[in-house]
Amino acid sequence: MAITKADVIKFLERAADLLRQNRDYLTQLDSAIGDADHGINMDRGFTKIMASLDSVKDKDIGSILKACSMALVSSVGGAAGPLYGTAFMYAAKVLDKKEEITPEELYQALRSALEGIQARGKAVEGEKTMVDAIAPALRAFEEKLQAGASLKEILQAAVQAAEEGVKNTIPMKATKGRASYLGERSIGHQDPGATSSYLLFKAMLDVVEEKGG
Amino acid sequence: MAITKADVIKFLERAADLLRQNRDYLTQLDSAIGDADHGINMDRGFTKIMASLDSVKDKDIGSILKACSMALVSSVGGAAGPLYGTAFMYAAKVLDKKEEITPEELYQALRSALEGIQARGKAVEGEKTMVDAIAPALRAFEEKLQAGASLKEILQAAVQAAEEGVKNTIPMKATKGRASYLGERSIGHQDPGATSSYLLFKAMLDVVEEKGG
Amino acid sequence: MKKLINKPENVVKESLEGLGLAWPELIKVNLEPRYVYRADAPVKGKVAVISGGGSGHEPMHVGFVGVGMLDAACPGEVFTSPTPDQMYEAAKKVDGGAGILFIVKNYSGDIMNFEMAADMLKGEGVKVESVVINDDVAVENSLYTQGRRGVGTTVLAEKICGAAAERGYSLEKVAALCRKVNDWGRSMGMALTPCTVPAAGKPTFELAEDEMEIGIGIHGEPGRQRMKLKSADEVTEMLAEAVIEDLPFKAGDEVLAFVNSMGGTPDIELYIVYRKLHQILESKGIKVARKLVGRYITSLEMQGVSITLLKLDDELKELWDAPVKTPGLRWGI
Amino acid sequence: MKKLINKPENVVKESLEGLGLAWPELIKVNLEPRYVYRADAPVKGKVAVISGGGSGHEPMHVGFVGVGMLDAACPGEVFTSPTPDQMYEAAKKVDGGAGILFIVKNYSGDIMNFEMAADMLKGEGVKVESVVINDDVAVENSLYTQGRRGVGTTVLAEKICGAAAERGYSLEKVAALCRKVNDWGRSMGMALTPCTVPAAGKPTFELAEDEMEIGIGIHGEPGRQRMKLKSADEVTEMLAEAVIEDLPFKAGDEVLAFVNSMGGTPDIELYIVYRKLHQILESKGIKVARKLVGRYITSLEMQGVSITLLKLDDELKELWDAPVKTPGLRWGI
Ligand SMILES: Nc1ncnc2c1ncn2[C@@H]1O[C@H](COP(=O)(O)OP(=O)(O)O)[C@@H](O)[C@H]1O
Ligand SMILES: Nc1ncnc2c1ncn2[C@@H]1O[C@H](COP(=O)(O)OP(=O)(O)O)[C@@H](O)[C@H]1O
Ligand SMILES: [Mg+2]
Ligand SMILES: [Mg+2]
Ligand SMILES: [Mg+2]
Ligand SMILES: [Mg+2]
Repeated sequence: MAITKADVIKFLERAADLLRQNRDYLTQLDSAIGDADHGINMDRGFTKIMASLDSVKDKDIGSILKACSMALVSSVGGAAGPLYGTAFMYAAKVLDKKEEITPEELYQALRSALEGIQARGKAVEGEKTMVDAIAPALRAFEEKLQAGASLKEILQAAVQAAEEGVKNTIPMKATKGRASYLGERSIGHQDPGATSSYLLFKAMLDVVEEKGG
Repeated sequence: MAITKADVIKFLERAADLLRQNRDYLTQLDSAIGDADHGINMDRGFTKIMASLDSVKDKDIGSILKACSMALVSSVGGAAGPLYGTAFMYAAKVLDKKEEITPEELYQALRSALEGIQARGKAVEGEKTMVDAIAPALRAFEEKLQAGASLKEILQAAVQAAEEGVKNTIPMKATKGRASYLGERSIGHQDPGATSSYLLFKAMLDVVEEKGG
Repeated sequence: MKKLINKPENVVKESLEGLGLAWPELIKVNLEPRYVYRADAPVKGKVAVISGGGSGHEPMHVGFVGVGMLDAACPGEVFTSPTPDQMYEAAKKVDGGAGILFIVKNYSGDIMNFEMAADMLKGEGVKVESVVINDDVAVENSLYTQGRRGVGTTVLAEKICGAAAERGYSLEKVAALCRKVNDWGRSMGMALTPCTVPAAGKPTFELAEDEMEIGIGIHGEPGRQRMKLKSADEVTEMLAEAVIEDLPFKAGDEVLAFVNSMGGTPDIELYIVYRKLHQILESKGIKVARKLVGRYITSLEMQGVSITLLKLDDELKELWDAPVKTPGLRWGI
Repeated sequence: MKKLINKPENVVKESLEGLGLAWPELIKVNLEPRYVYRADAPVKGKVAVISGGGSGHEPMHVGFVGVGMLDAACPGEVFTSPTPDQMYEAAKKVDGGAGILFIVKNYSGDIMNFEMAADMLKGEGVKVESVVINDDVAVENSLYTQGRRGVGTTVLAEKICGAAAERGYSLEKVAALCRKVNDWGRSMGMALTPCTVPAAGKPTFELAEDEMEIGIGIHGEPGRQRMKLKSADEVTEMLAEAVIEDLPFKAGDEVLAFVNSMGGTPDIELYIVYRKLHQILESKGIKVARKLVGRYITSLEMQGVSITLLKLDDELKELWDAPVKTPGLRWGI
């Protein structure tokens, strides 16, 4: 089943909703090992995306994601702004000119997004960052994809892996981002960025489940 | 029964004790309608008096009280410093060269002290200041003195009048001193300076009672 | 009580020692009795401007000693007037032969202690003029009371009179100028939180989480009214209206607008208040010709703000702009 | 949350508006995107020095724009790095043709956002150098982590590099100077109380009535250690020792000693800390050649203090003394 432009827009709306609902939760996670703004930052970014959708929603998916990237980069700030902004930019490149995308193309776009995050932030898995949610989610995605699963099954597996990835950040000692200043004291806390990444996967799944695909 | 130099010194010691014991109480009274320092100020002043007694205790009563005045003026600050400093200075003038004093002389000294306070602070009765404790105390003093009462009886009456004077400051609206800035809001609070004046009369009485006079 | 101090009874002394160690090129600190004075005092032929008052309002007054402002400042204990011997000794030290101006805030303690010092000095033939600052519109003015408290205008008077003295104004002229500044200046303050006098160990008053005190004094004295917390714009309106209508400041007037932190309120909030004040003044046709925004007359760590307006003429503008070099206020040199 | 604000989401905007209204002779404020720049920008032929970071640290950075310091500052939301378009637009506005120096504090967000801006500018042929300040000894330095945070030395670097740019140093020389300042500067801070990000509405952390946090970050990030409250002298010793032994500063060195309030700590306490710091340095034969005491890099209303030491040579002393005229730091003009 192909993913339409309308689905992409629904995903962005759902993500904005989820981030709004989890604004305080993400901020609270960030207050334990960071500076108490991650939920506020993400909410501000996706609010900006919503505001800028109108002018691009008739263009191709690549253009829409590029506009999202610009909105994030110019409104989120902090670490999350450049990271998610770069992720959307890299995904947009893969989906340039597309009006519809296949699960395989979605996978390529997500891979590219992760590459963008790692090019920008230089983090690898195990450093207690969003990478620790995204990387396992993409492995699960690829596995299910190759096994010929439905998009819904693929995303269910990805969300579950992301969720586990988030949990796995708890015992980690941060070596990237603001939490790394805490050294040992960062251990025992869940990474806010990994959590927001999980929510983005969740938003994709919600849209697909609602569509009944 | 005459008041000796030793009695004067005992009075100063007893006053220092009482003010130390009531330091927080006076400060708390001052925090309601002033700046929360009256107890601290009085304690600092009488501690300074104690420290300076050694060098003057062999001189006459007038000289001792003059030294007290200097100690108060140069250590208390605020309103209470000049007021009590002037009071001791005026009392000292009356008791110049004396090695012993009669109740009548004590009365003259206290009257002079009150004059000093009023010359310095321009307050009359009813303005919610120390004058409201001292003036009635002196009226009671004079009455008993003229009735031929003992010093102990005289001071008991003075202390009781001072205590009533203190209570009477509660419903007054302050028109002098820091509390006057409060206008109507000064009503309902007891004046700290009147309270410390009462304690000074109490210290005199304690010494006389202890002496068994 | 959470403070970076050693013993409560040493706060003033140690802080003065630190001030002296930090600014040897500008000031000297005398500890017994306590006063801070210009390192190059006495300046021959110059009127010496002296102020003082309780500690805890820093930079006022000790932080305003230096070139173009105060010749000496006499700090009392925290929130307690200094004693006459401090002003007496300070005056003797900085007297350049042209006389002494005492700038005194209108608190009975300050008045009486400065008066005693002035009497002592006059007794020795020193020329002394005292000017009392009483600019706080939060307090009802009345012939029958102590009158208004001296607050924000004090800072402006010290700067302007210091500049005048530096330019060679006579004692009479500096004193007259100081009275003019006092006549033309009005202030009002408010508090979000109380402050704690170190020796007392607990807050001077209490405010609920949703309350503020309007018309607070700089010693944490209760103000005009306790009320529910309002927005910065509403608070600014309340303070500005009371200040403006008191003089009154009128369309066409030029003013110095002074937004002051009580200590704990940070710049980011001060400038939100300044913004609204500026808008209010402009809307009334009052021109902001000069401004001062920051912490200048504080109440320890109290959070809150005060607004002072001073009407300006050419003389005041020129003296305000004149060079000043003190730990707490500096420009032009 | 008790603050003089209107709406949390308008704090930064309204505060910038106030800053612009207060200082029209010095700075201009651009709101979309947000940056503050010298009123006389671009200065032809001069290297433009730009910094930025989250708001809430005022006067740093927006209060340091003016003559002899920053050409522009880019304020993010409170405690949140600014976005690349802010630095990009600011650089375009103040570029005098001699290149741009970005002074960046070492936080991943700041690094990435400034990096993106630099990439955009370089793509258009603008010469950009970035220097990262990482002077906080509270954080273990390691090749395998983000490294140390940028704190107090940032203020000193902005002053010194601003003076150098004003004197006509080339971009390469200003950047090299900035690296030298960073290499020679070390800091550590502590907190008595937390602060509240307006949008969050509650304190970033909690401290019991008898606790303090040593090694706190300027965004309220937890520090090295939470411990029982100690005296000012003990706290000063702890901070000073950590700072001194890190470079290490040695007998015979000349230093700039910088005692900074986290925002809510008043002058009277700062000078108690300065006193002890000065005594410690003297006892080790380290000469205090310059000092800075006050609120310069803050964390909103947080109570606490930080100590920064900067080793000085003749060049740094001369540039430190050079005239500066900004809302937050001013002398010589
Ligand atoms: N170098 C990095 N690589 C990947 N993710 C990072 C990196 N640095 C930070 N992050 C992520 O960003 C999150 C914090 O984002 P946010 O709070 O918005 O920014 P800031 O730390 O600047 O306040 C962290 O929880 C972490 O997941
Ligand atoms: N003008 C005055 N005449 C008489 N007593 C006064 C006057 N002004 C103040 N007082 C007394 O001084 C007391 C306050 O003393 P204190 O707290 O030590 O000084 P301050 O008000 O300067 O802090 C008041 O309670 C009042 O009794
Ligand atoms: Mg964060
Ligand atoms: Mg008092
Ligand atoms: Mg007092
Ligand atoms: Mg942040």
